[in-house]
Amino acid sequence: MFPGSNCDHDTYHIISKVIGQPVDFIWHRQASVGDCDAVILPGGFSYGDYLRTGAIARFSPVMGAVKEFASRGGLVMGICNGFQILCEAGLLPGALLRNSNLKFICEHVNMRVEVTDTPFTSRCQRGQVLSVPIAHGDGNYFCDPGTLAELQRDDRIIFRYSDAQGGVTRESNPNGSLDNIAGICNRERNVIGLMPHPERASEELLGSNDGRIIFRSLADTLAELAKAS
Amino acid sequence: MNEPVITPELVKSHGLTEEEYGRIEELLGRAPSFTELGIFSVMWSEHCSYKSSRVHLRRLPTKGEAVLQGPGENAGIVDVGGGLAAAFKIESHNHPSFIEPYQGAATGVGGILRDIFTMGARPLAAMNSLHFGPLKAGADASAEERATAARNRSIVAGVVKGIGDYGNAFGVPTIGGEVRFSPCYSRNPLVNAFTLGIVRRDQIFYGRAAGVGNPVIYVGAKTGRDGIHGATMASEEFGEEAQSKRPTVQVGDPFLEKLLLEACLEAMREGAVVGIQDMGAAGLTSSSSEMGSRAGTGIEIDIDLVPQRETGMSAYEIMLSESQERMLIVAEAGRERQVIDIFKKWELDAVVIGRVTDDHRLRIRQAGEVVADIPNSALTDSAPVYDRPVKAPDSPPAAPEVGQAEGSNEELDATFMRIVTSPTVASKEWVYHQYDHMVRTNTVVLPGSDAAVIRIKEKRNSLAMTLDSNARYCRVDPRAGARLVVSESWRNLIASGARPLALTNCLNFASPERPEVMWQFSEVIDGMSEACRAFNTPVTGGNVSFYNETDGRGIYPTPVIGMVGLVSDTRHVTTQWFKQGGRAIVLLGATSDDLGASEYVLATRGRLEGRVPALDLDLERRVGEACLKVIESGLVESAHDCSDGGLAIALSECAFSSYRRKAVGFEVNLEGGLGAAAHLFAETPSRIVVSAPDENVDTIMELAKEHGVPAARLGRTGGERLKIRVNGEPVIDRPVSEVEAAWRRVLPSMLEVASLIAAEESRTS
Amino acid sequence: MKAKVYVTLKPSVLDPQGKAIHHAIETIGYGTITDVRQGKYFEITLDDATSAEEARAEITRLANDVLSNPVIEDFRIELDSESEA
Amino acid sequence: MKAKVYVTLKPSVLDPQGKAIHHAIETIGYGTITDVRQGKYFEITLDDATSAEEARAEITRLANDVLSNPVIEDFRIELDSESEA
Ligand SMILES: Nc1ncnc2c1ncn2[C@@H]1O[C@H](COP(=O)(O)OP(=O)(O)O)[C@@H](O)[C@H]1O
Ligand SMILES: [Mg+2]
Repeated sequence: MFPGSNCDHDTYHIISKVIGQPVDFIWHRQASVGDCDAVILPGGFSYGDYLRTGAIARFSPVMGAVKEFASRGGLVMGICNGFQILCEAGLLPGALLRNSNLKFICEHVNMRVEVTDTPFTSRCQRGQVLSVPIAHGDGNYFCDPGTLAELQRDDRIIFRYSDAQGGVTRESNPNGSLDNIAGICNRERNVIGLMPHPERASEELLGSNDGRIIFRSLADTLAELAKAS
Repeated sequence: MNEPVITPELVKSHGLTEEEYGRIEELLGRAPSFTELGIFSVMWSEHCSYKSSRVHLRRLPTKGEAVLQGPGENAGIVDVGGGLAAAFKIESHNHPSFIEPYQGAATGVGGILRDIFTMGARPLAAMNSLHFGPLKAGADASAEERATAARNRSIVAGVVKGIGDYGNAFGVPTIGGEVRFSPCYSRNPLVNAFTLGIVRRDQIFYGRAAGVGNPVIYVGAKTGRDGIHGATMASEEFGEEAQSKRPTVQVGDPFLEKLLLEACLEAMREGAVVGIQDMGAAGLTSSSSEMGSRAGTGIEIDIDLVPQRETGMSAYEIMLSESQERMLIVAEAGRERQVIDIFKKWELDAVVIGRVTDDHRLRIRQAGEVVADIPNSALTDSAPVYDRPVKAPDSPPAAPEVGQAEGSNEELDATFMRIVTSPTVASKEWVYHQYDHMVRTNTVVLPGSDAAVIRIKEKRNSLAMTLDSNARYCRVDPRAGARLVVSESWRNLIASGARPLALTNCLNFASPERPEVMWQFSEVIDGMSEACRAFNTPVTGGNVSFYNETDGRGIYPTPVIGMVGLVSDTRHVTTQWFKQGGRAIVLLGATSDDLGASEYVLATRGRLEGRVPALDLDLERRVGEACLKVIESGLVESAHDCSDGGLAIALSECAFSSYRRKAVGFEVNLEGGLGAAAHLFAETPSRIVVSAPDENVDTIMELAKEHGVPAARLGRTGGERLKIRVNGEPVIDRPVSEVEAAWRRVLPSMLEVASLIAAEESRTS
Repeated sequence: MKAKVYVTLKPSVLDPQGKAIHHAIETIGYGTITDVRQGKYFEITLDDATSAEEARAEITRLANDVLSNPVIEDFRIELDSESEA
Repeated sequence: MKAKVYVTLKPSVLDPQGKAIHHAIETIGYGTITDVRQGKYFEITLDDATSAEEARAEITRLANDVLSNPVIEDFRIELDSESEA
């Protein structure tokens, strides 16, 4: 949790009540992530996001601990503002620029699952289309051509914005992201960032259940890890 | 201290009359100091003192079973069961939003959020009611009219971005509201912001400075010279000199507000807080005098201790500053450290600036010297109250009868398209897509249906809320208009499956110094009261905004109603959209010849004509009860109230696609002795369109009959067209997708460029 | 021709951005910095055919109407040809 | 002492703000403007006791670490004492 995080309780709710896994908040000034199995950086506007989104959060003591946790292979997921922080902190490549229409956009979009061999998408099928909301002003993913080629080559683009049938089109790109990128992972595949909010699409009552599969995949992975150790 | 000498000119420039100044001398027993003059001028301004409205507001019904807190506190509170209560209120920020749309609207949202969390409630939903001048000038418009339209577009873009940026960053979902257009708002835009929060019944806080000797703690942002005289500005009409008042603009900081929220709620939970109040209009002055007055105590402040952003500020400036994101807390003596530590954890300033006293006075010291010493009652209870002259207009404002304008079915179809694409009726998606309406994952009904609904996590019930106004009606007949607006709110909640509990209101009017305006005001109060009694929905609070008038041109009387209701079981939440084909469409209620003062009249005549629709409050109540019954019995799949544009528009809105649901066409036949235009476009109240499986129709009809409510089967859902026949004759027959596309395109096509510029000007990096 | 426009907040107007940045960098050890104000900066390219005079008029209008908000901001213009002179 | 930091997007980075604003001003009739790039601008006040050298080092570090994101942005620094020289 950072000052200004505002999707922290939503994520907490989904993991504890809907997925049924234990969760705890970690305060931004804590210098350790404790003995948790996975760290989720929630959405919101950390430190007001006045400079660049995520730019200040990356200096908080807890981010040092998150980096260390990730380098040990710990699972880290950044949602929306969390994704922006991971990019700023160098845990993921690239940056998130202002949406191409300069507006904050809050709506349901479709994203296609591109890769299933990550701890976050193991339950998904390749090409599966998930309906998940976005809510951001800076979600326009950018990286240099070399990095993009690497992301493509190494299958590190996990989600792409698409239409309901899975077509990756210009019209289905809500914010101008390069190559319709909605989510990526690091080389080691243990750190993932995505702009859409799966925690807002994990209950039928709220209009979509599609995001749940991401948390379920994560829970599966953790269960397997626990068994293995 | 070298303070200016008080001259008649100085008194006048503070918006005080000679008599009022005389009154001040009398109450003090001496001439006021400069600082005191400033304090009186803001506390006695229309905005803070309600001096013109108070005698009328007293007539509103404010008591009811569910009401835990009525008017008089920062927000009203109703019981929502399970040990929880909902705090909600609406507030205007019209004048600041005209001067600086982005910051004006943003700080309006900030202010109403603070009003809610001051009471201990976490804000869980926001809405807003917006009124603007036309976005497009006609083909033969003058250069001036075109400039006005351009200015209106930039106001809309700035206001919407300001509301979005503040609420989104703060983390409150903005889940509904209304956007309406009329030329009278061209230089008088209305920005009314609503917030609802939830609090445990036993953890409600009040703005009371109880406990003599308790410390008074200032928390939040530092004080700057922002908005000095904001409250008096909101109490004067605009003219050319409004330009020169510009430097007083306040800038909002939603990030700081979010920290303030968390810190305040934490301090309250710890039990160290005795009383708390936000510093809104008139800042430190109103918060300290009101807290003292409510508790029957006094407050003494050492002005040098107030955290200041700028150097060399005088006591006058500090007392009158309207810097945002500040609160005043009275803590238990001996626990100030605890409060300060909590705020420090959230990286916020918290400073003891004074004490609660027993002498019922507001006393301000600077460098050891007393610079203001005023009895609280002089600022609050003894503030002037005016029973201003009231005068009904000599002739009714519009021709009484309205006939059908069209000769052919083609013309009726063209009128239909004109109404569907009028900005007031058109889709407001362009607006609410800029608002995060899902954060906190409670929003069960997203914007676009009759009322917005949030679930109460871990409880079975949900809260529905709606904001409504109709200045067309209130212009033609303020009393009947106000009744109609309240009944529209009632109907919106009912159609969503909620039982209405109570309402808040924002009364936007022109200058109270004109007797016709005061007459409108008085009539609106009476109309609203009648409807509130009929529906048993008391008033828990609200706000009055007068002087919405520029260069002598005033707005239509525009009361905005914010009604809140409870859905007893979240499974009963109902939306307006047809869910599938092959369903029966039933109208609860019946259409009459109510074309007056309608969108139809505006679309065909270009101006207001006719009487407002006739309303039978008892019938409205019965339609509501019947509808709630059919919803709670699980008989219907959708329910939508009929309002702007009449039945043809209501049916189309049921058909249009929504979120992940595809559009569903329909075919209906409207029968009866009325003209075709009335069937299609009459705005008769007390009507709700429902859709249901065939096998439920008989039961629905029976239930309607039991409630003494007329009901008719209009047709069926299904297909991809929107087909309306009148007495068997086809009048409208178009693909839903085509009508929907036209309806969705209206605002984006007018506002896209303005919104890019607003993004640039709004200083978001 | 190129032009630069600098937009800054008027001195008395609260700058939440600058304030938040200042607060943050203080906590991460930038002790010598006492204040931060944030502004905007634009690089604008004009048609080559535009004269310096026209350019100045056009850019001034643009800065006034679009790039800045005169209620709370001031701006300053630099034309490349001039700055070189 | 005062310092100014200008942060601009690298030329290779598409500038959504600049592009959108260019599109908007074209529509409202700024015909002579062919390109707009938007950057950020910071005015920083340093402790009076700071030497020019220290200041330059401190501000460079700040610009590098905090005010700009090297993935997408470049920056330029101006120290007030120097610009006067
Ligand atoms: N139209 C109205 N109907 C009922 N109560 C009202 C109305 N207008 C104002 N009030 C009540 O008067 C009190 C003062 O309102 P206001 O000055 O707006 O409070 P604040 O400054 O805390 O926002 C509040 O309790 C408010 O609910
Ligand atoms: Mg208040």
